[in-house]
Amino acid sequence: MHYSPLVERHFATPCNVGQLASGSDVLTARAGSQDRGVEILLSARVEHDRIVALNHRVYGCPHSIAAASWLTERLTGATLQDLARWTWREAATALEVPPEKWGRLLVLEDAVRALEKNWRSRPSNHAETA
Amino acid sequence: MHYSPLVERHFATPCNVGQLASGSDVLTARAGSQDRGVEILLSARVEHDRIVALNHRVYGCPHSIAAASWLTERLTGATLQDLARWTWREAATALEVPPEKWGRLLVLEDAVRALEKNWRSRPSNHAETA
Amino acid sequence: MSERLPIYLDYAATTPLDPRVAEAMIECLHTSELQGNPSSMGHEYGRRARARVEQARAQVAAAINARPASIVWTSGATESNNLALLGAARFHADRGKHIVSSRTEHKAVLDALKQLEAEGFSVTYLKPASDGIVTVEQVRDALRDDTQLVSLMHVNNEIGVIQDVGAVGRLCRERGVLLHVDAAQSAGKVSIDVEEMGVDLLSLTAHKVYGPKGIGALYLRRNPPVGLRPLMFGGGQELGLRSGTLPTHQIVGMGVAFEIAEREREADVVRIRALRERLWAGISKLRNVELNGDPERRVCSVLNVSFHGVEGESLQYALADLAVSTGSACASASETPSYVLRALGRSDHVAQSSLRFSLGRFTTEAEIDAAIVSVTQAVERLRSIAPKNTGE
Amino acid sequence: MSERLPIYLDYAATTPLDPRVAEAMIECLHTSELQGNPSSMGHEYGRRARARVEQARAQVAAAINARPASIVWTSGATESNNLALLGAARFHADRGKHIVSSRTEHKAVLDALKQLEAEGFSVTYLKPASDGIVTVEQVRDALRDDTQLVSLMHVNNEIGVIQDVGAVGRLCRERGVLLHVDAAQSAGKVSIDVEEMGVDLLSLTAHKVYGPKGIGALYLRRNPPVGLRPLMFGGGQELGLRSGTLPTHQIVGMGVAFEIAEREREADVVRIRALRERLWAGISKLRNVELNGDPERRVCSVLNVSFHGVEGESLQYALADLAVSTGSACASASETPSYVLRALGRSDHVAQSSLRFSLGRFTTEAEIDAAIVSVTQAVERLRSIAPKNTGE
Ligand SMILES: Cc1ncc(COP(=O)(O)O)c(C=O)c1O
Ligand SMILES: Cc1ncc(COP(=O)(O)O)c(C=O)c1O
Repeated sequence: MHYSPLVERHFATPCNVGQLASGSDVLTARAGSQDRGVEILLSARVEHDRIVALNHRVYGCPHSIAAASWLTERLTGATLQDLARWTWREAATALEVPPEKWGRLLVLEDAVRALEKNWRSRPSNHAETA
Repeated sequence: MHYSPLVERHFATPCNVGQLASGSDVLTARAGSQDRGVEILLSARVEHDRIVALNHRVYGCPHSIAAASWLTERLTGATLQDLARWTWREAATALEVPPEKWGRLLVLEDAVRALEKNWRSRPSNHAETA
Repeated sequence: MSERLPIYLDYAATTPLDPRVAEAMIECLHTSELQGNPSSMGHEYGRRARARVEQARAQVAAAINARPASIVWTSGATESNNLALLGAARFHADRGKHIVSSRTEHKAVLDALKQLEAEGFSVTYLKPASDGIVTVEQVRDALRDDTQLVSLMHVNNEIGVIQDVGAVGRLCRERGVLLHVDAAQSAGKVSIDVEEMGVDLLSLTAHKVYGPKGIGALYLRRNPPVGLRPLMFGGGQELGLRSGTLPTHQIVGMGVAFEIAEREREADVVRIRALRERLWAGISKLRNVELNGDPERRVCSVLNVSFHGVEGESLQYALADLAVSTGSACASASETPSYVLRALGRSDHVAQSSLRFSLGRFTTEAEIDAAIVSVTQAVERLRSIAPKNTGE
Repeated sequence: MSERLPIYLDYAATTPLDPRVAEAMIECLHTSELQGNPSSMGHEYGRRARARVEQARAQVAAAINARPASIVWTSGATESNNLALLGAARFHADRGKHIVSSRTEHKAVLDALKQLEAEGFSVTYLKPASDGIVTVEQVRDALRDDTQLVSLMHVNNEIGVIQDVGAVGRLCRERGVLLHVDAAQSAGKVSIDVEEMGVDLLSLTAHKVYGPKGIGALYLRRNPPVGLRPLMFGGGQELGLRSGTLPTHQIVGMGVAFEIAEREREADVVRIRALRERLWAGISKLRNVELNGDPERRVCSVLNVSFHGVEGESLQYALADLAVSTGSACASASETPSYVLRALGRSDHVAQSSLRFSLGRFTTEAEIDAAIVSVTQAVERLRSIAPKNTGE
């Protein structure tokens, strides 16, 4: 199995590990399961229209672990629109993930979609999206 | 293939090699052929009732060569009766010839029998055998 | 490529050469008198090579209490297993076309049996209990009137459990069924006595016993003689059962390896078992780890552990400083979870999170202690970043 | 046991190791980093061993102008021949069950073909002319609609004649018939180009090319791919065509041996041919000696001579100071006259009185001159004691 330097770095020293204390400004999203081989938990603090902090927990292969870590850097500062635009292919390209592992990145995208959904459904959010 | 010390010695330095110049007192006998794998030529000088000289020529395997050489030592001084009594088994025992080679010794015995026959058929011989 | 080499804990995949074996082989490689063809009995070079070949045959035979004439040289246990199974089944097809084996056999047995199924044989694959053991009762119940052959491995290569081959041997004797035993993993670690075990065919290989790769042997009972159809035909070496020029240096290496392995077996076993117990004592301090295979009836050198809550590939990647295996060597090239652990009832996902640690003659206490630290750190780190199942 | 060792003139039976090959093998035997299982891709020990295996694959492939992916490691040419013939015939049985070969093939081909006959294939064994050559016309005439395979050796092991494999290859291409070539004796002596020769399957062995015994290779055309039924099943090494742990040191030895053999081939051939001609010049001074096999179309190293009027066993025994062969190594254990010479029309008795002198890389002029003296003395002595055909 080949691992790109970026995968190696994020696997060795993942960033933004953990879960933000729940609060009115904190969104969480979960996707996958250990039995499926990947499980991801995202928690984001939102201020105004942006993610100001994004944490993760992950169970999975080195590519999944690196992708989750990489994602939290990538989407810190993101708007709801950025989140909506994001797809797994970005991670596949950035981390040189081999095709046999793409399925695992879909789980990561599931988590992002779930986060987006929770964000839209926030009361404070209606005005903006109206 | 195993060769006994006696075979080794007779193969390395065979004795009584050659053919006696033909004469009234010289008997010869031939048996076998190259195609059959063994050919033996015996020539004996007879004085009174004994072989006083016995020469051989031989084509064959090491056991055959050694047996022919050994035979010329063994039967020098032999009488017609000794010749009649001689069988290949004597050579087989003395030279430790393995069974798969016994057939070749039968050719040697053929030569001895032929020599015996020639001896008996000598005119000078009738009186004695009568 | 890592600069410092990892700690080698993969002795069940293959062992490094014992220096004494290397020395004996190198003598053959350097001495031109020994480099004739052992079949060239017409001259001294051939006869001297042949003498070494026969000396080695006696060494291997002695290690399993067999007569030298019952040892056939092969290229390894894969060939021995194939020669035994394909050879006996095809030769004795008239006796019946049913074969009994188990689900946790090595691929060299399972794939040979698949081939026989394609040729019209039927095979019963016994499912071991969750401890990995196949009982003699299971074998008895599986025997049919048309059963001609039973094949059961002595020591399993992935989990190290030891099967009670002797009991199965007695059963097969009663029933007049041939017994083949794959002993690739037991040689040098568990006593092998083909007479006492009542084995008819037994597969051996040198490279699991500190001997060279690419040489093995098949024990073949000579009285009553067991008939075999050869896999390859030709010069008629090895009584026509296995043609091909005999590799003197390889055979000499196997002979010395087996001679040493048997002579030093008991001391080796005690030392290696202690190291393995030390390793397990350290690893089992982690929560949610599980030993695979019967804890008692196992070879001294193998420890197969499932780490719950840790993904297998990441665990192996995090343990780059340890040379361990996620299953049999051949399997570990692929991604698929071990079929042996599956047969024991483990889920794909648990099987996937399992590692085989296999120790050997050159393993040190320091290596074991370092391994414990690495495993502990890797498992704790990976668990610490995973979502808590009691999340939020 | 003789004190001084005889002069080795039996290179066609097996060659001593080239010291450079021994050195490369010994590095593998001494270096623990190279002693992992080449299938253990999960750790550095396995990956380093694998790298050496693939390097050797490239070396062997280069020597026959093939792609590395078309080389399958085996235990020697006996296995390669069996894998090629049994493997292809069984796999392609639907294409037809007729095979064309020759009477002077090595036993590893003839006995594999016998097995196929037992399995319902029919085989045409072409009889070479008295010079040992099988013509392309003979092959063409033998081809039938149901012919699936032709097997013809490149260089004969007993008489050294070279078959025109290229012409047969072109014919087989036209007719869509597979061609297998046993090249065990040609490697390192005659140029081998699988593309130019149009060969689909080609057998190689290391121990005739100053490499180790017990390792060989089968070249297998990859485009269009040639299907094969394996002889043995298991770990799935070598793309499933040949399971079993790869013996790194053996493979490395074969790689180096073939790399050297190809690089130094032309120089070796010139030197060895000159020595062989010197030997023949000396021996042919004796009356009634006859060269077996075509005097021109022959490999540089082999001289097979019939000595009329001299019994074979006695000749060999008298030549105890020469290590020569009365036929192929495997045969020379037995007493039976060479079936190759018989096929050339020699009588049992003449075949019996024939010797194969085979020279090699380490043969010296002094050895050849000593051999001439021994042969001359032995032949003259044995003839001198034989009955004169013009006796009395
Ligand atoms: C139990 C068992 N059988 C057979 C084999 C195959 O042996 P070899 O690699 O010598 O072909 C192995 C090792 O790979 C093994 O562990
Ligand atoms: C022409 C030929 N084919 C095949 C073989 C068999 O090769 P190996 O001894 O490597 O099995 C030999 C040598 O014995 C040979 O000369």
